Amino acid sequence: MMLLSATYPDSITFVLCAIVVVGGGLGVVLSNNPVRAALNLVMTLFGVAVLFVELSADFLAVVQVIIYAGAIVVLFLFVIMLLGVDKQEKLGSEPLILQRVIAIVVGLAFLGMIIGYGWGNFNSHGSYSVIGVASGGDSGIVELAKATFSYYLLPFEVTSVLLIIAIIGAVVLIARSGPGEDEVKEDISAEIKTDGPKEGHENDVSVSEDKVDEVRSVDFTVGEEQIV
Amino acid sequence: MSVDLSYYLILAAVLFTIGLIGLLVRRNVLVMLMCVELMLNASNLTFVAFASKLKDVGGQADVFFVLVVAAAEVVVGLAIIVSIYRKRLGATADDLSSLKG
Amino acid sequence: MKLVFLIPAFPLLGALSLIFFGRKLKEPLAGYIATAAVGLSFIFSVVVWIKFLGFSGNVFVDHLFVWINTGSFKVDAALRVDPLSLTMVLFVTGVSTLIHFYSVEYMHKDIDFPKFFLYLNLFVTSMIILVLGNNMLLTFVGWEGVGVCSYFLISFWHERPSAASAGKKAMIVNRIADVGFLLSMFLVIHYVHSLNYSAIFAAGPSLAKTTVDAIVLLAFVGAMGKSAQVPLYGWLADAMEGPTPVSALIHAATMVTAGVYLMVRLSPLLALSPDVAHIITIIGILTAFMAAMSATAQDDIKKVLAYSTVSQLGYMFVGVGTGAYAAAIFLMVTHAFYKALLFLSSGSVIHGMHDEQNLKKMGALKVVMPITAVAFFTGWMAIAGVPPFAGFWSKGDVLVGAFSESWLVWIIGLFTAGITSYYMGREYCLAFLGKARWISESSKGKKKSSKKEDHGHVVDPHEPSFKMMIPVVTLAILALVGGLLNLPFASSLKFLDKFLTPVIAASPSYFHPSAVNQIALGVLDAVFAIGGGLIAYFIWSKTYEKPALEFTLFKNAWYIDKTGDVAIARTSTKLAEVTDNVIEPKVIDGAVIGLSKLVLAVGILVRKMASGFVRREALVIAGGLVALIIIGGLRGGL
Amino acid sequence: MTQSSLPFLTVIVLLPIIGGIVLAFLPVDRLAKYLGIALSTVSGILALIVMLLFKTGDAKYQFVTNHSWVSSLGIGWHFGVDGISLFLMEMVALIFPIILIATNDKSKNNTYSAWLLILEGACFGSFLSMDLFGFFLFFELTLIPAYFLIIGWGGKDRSRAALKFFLYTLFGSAFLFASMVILVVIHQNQTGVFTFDITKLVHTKLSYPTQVLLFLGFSAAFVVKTPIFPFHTWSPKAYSEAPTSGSISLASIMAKLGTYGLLRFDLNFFPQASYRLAPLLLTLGVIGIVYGAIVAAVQKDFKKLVAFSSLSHLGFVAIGIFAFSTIAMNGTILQMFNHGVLTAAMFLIIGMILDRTKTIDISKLSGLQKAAPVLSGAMIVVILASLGLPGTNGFIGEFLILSGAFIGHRWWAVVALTGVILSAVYLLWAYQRAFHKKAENSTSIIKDMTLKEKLYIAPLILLIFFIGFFPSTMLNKISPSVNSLIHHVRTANHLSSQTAFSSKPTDSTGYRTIQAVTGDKSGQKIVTAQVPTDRTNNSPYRSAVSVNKNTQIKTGNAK
Repeated sequence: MMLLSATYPDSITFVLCAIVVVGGGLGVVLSNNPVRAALNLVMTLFGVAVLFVELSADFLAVVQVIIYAGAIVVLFLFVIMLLGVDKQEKLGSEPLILQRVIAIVVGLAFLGMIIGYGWGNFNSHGSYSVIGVASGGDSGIVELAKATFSYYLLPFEVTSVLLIIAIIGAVVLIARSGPGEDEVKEDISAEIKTDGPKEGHENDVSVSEDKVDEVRSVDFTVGEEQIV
Repeated sequence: MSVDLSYYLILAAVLFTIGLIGLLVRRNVLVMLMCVELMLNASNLTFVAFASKLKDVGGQADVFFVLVVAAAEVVVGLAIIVSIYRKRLGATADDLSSLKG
Repeated sequence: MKLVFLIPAFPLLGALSLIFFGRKLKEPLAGYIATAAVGLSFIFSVVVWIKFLGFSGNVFVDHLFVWINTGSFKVDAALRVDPLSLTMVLFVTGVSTLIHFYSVEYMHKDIDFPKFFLYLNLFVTSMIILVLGNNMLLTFVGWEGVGVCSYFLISFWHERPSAASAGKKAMIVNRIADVGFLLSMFLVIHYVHSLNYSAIFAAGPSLAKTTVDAIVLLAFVGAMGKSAQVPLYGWLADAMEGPTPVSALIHAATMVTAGVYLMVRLSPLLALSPDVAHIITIIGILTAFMAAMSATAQDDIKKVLAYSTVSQLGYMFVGVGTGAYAAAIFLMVTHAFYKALLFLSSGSVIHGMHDEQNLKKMGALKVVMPITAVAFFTGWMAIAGVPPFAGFWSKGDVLVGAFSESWLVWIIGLFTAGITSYYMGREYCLAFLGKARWISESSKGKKKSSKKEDHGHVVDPHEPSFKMMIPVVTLAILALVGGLLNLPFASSLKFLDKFLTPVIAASPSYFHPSAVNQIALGVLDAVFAIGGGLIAYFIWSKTYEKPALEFTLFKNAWYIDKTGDVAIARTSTKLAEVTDNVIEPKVIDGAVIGLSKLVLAVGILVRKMASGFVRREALVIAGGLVALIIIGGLRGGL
Repeated sequence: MTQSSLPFLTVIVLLPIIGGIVLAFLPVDRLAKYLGIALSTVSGILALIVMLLFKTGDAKYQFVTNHSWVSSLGIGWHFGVDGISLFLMEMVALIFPIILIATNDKSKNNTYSAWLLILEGACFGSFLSMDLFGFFLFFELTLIPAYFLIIGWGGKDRSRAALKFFLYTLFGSAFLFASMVILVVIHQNQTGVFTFDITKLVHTKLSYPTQVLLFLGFSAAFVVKTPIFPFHTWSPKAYSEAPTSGSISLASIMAKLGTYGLLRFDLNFFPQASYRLAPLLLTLGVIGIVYGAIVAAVQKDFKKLVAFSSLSHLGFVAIGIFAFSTIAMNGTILQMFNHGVLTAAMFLIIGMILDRTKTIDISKLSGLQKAAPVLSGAMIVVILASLGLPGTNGFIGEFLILSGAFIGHRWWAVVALTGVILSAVYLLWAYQRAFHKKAENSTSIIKDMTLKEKLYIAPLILLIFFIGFFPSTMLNKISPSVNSLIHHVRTANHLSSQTAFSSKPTDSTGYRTIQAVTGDKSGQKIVTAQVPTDRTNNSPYRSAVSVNKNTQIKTGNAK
């Protein structure tokens, strides 16, 4: 089997990581509780990080873990918790007709195509220019740093600008409602803080129609402090 | 090089498809965002797989940038989600149809 | 010989002067100028005729200018002087001068007096161009010009709706016939590449038989329209709406003979196609018979004469069909004399009776209008073919030609001759003999006319003025002596035959009857003529109302015209209405508006696609992506 | 290509346009009218000078001015006039001053004259332009002023009519633009030169399918503009809603853009396609003739009647174009000029009736002849001319077209001939209904033509008779370039290029020239007749037909 011909431990780790990654992915998609989805995402990230190490991209693995798992997913969790939206999402119902069926068909078709087309040509070696020799250990990072700050300098600068814009965007988006509406409707927030998953579709739209207007006017507060 | 390149790519493809289907199927906006993260990871995996196969650090540098973009995207995504939720708790993707033609 | 262009020039000049100064020239002057113009052209025709007698050749062509020249196809305006056109021009201008002179008096105190003479002069110009034209196109110019002038003159009193629609009808029927003429010209252009008569006659024998047949037959269709043969003669009876001089000039003497002239002009081709000649004979004899029968039942004095003209034209076409071209021309000339005479005298009657044209309201005019009565009587005798008069000789020649062709045609011809003299006799008796069915102005107060006839309206018939009598008398004399042109006794006396032979194709089947036969035929003609006349005299001098002899079938001219009207006029207006109300807005416009609606519908459909749901949009994107990959794969020759 | 020193054509085209633009901003209404008349008369006179200086025997373009305009795209400011476009230019030069003079009511201010001048310049431009792009530019430019003329001074339902007219024509010219660009690109592939110049584009070699495609693309615009049968639904509304000047410019001038386009571009660029598709367009033309005549008979409104009658008359022109015979083509160019003159005269007279009786509904009019003899005299002359009375211009055009068409396409000509009868029916019926009956109600007291009206109708009436009697003055100038066009089309379809007479391919009918001499003393007259050899029965015909001094002896044998 092709797989086994490679060094034994590598294939084992690959298989494990593959299982972890795929499992996590499915977990994200299938779990009806967003928190559980987030945790599965973390699992996938760890799996991928290990694969990075496998592929001798150690720095990336570390970066992956710290930034991706550490920052982004935590941000997710933070928002989930903040908004208190950790309700069960009823997976059964699907308002858009045929959405699921077509989605699965399209997904599988996509997978089939990629693998089908790619199969023959994965190993083709066209002539290629190497920016820097990728090798494990310290030299890898040096090469990576050299590449980033020489060949990819422009993208590097652009990404910094991108980050600033993202931050400003986020602030602007959130602050739009502004301090104007500061009165707090105690009962609404009480009603929102549900302690466990409730069955039933109406649960999704937590507030019936007439209540909706009130909620819209309320400046959102969860617990005591107020999100500006 | 550990396992052959094609397996990595297959794995990445599978992961990408899972993310894609998740994006299309799930109605909770947060989970959709996570699925996008999955798809991004799949592409990172491909980058790194090729980087190691071709002994070219360029692949890894790209991952680096993908990460940045992912971060920015999540920030903005979550900001949008927060502003959505501010309007109505538990809104799902389908309620956001103001763009109706 | 070069003066030939003056013949059409004078009436044209007259017409132009009337156009520009018509308003200023008060009543009589405009008439005299017009008459002078036509008179001058008559004089010059005589001059050209005399010079032509001295001229050695048989054709003289005077080129005026190049008319149409498209490189490969050329038509030039040229006048052709040869025996046939000279005979025609002589009698056309002659009769026109007399009629112009007559109408100066007849149209007295008419508001559009100058306009009348403008149209008359224009008519004479186009008739001359028709006759003198050196190529078929110039003949066609004259042909249409004459048609238009007849349209103007028929609807001269356009206040009367019947006159206006009669004019329109005449024009349209002529146009229908002209299509035939045009088609034959196109055939000539296609096969002979030139419309000059000499080229046509030269190329004639070398053309395929079917082509020659087609050319002559189509030309005959044109002639049928213009000379009012069977299916297309309705317009001539309606044309009586026009003033009487018009009927005399156009619908008796000149225009209607244009068809006969055309067929005689094309006689070299006609000789090449015997079966078309047969058709012409059949239609000719049919027209003669049917028109004569219709004439027996008409009440209007001019309608009788109109149908008699149609009948005489039928005779002329019999002459043409049987190959007796000279006889046809001879009949045409004499017919012009006595038919004009009859029309003018009936004009005097109408003038006297204050525009009363119904024979049933006339009677015993002989007492009041003796000279007109005598003139009408001469006309009757001439048209009937009583021996000394012109009709006897000319119709005799035609009947001889018919006899040589087929005895059936001859018998019908003979019988119709009898009928002709019968209906003319009826008209004469109704108008001039019998009891006066009118109350004369003067005698109104004095004697109490009998109960039965006092319904006649008050009129004061009187002999027309001297000026109107001159043309009538001259025509009466011509009707008497017309026969001298072509006496059959000795070949030396056949002036017209000898004059025309070089130009007209010798008729192959022209039967030279032995002297004995000729005399026998002549006697038979005379017997039938006198017999018909006597019968009419006995019946109609006593009573004026005899429905037994006036069949409604004949009164409506065998209903041909009526069926034509109903069939064509109604259906085409119906078709037009349908096209206008249904096809135009619905079908064609509908298609265009339908197209714009289609675009709108597609727009709405597409709008539905943008559902607004985020996930549906994402799905569409993903679907697109996959499709792209598939296509990429396929094109990549996977 | 005679390169004349003075840029006549550029001035003729630009003067009205610039004048129009200047006039638009000149707030002076009184003066505007006279200024408009002055400008259009100047360009009219210039056009007249061009006609007089036009060398007759020469088939090529004359007075050519050629400067590169957008050199990168190969678009040139390239004008030239040849036999075909000469008299169309004259028509524009003649009719526009008359339109401007004829507008009398006060509502027509300076913008009115401005629009008319721009329209005049655009028409000049499209007839004279030898550059495909230039032609298209002016072809589209004519739309705008026409639209605003209808919108500004039209009848009640003018906006809908104007919109329909505008969109319909634009729809057509979209195809034209596409196929024009395709043609230029193909040319560029073949020769590497990117140019819109007509004389160069003619040499592009096109496979038959592309020819058919481009032919359809080009004629889409021209068929709508003419209009030809199925595409005419915009014209009755547009003509009846437009003011007199609008309907004249639409019917008599812009309609010719369509036929000119068919003639100049379709036949020149796509000879094989034109020959193969000729039966289609001939049938449309013939249907147009009969259909137009039938529908015109029942129209209630004079302007709509003229709209359908021009549909019928232009059916003749369509037949003439696709008959592929020199006679027919000469007739077509003449008929285009005549139709312009006749329609203009008809609309002017209708305008006069409208001014006097405030209605052109035929049923309401009656007895005009009694009240206005001169006006009805002019009307009857125009009616007889459009009827095709010999001696008037209508006849010459129709006769040539039909005789030419008869040679090649016999049965189409026969059916078209019925159009002659139908036109008599509907024109005379309308004349009788409106002019002949006893005058009732308002129409009995109208006054006759004023001197001014007589002045601007007179040239048209004179032209009717002048062309009727002396058409060869025009035909001499037209026939060289027409013959070369037909020669180009016929050789492309390997038809016998000898003359108009045998349009069938050479193999089937050969012609033998026979010398026929008619004998008479004073004048010898040889008439050469092309006698078809295969038809002559056995004995070849020899007879003496005298030679005539100035008969033009046709040389050469068709074989």
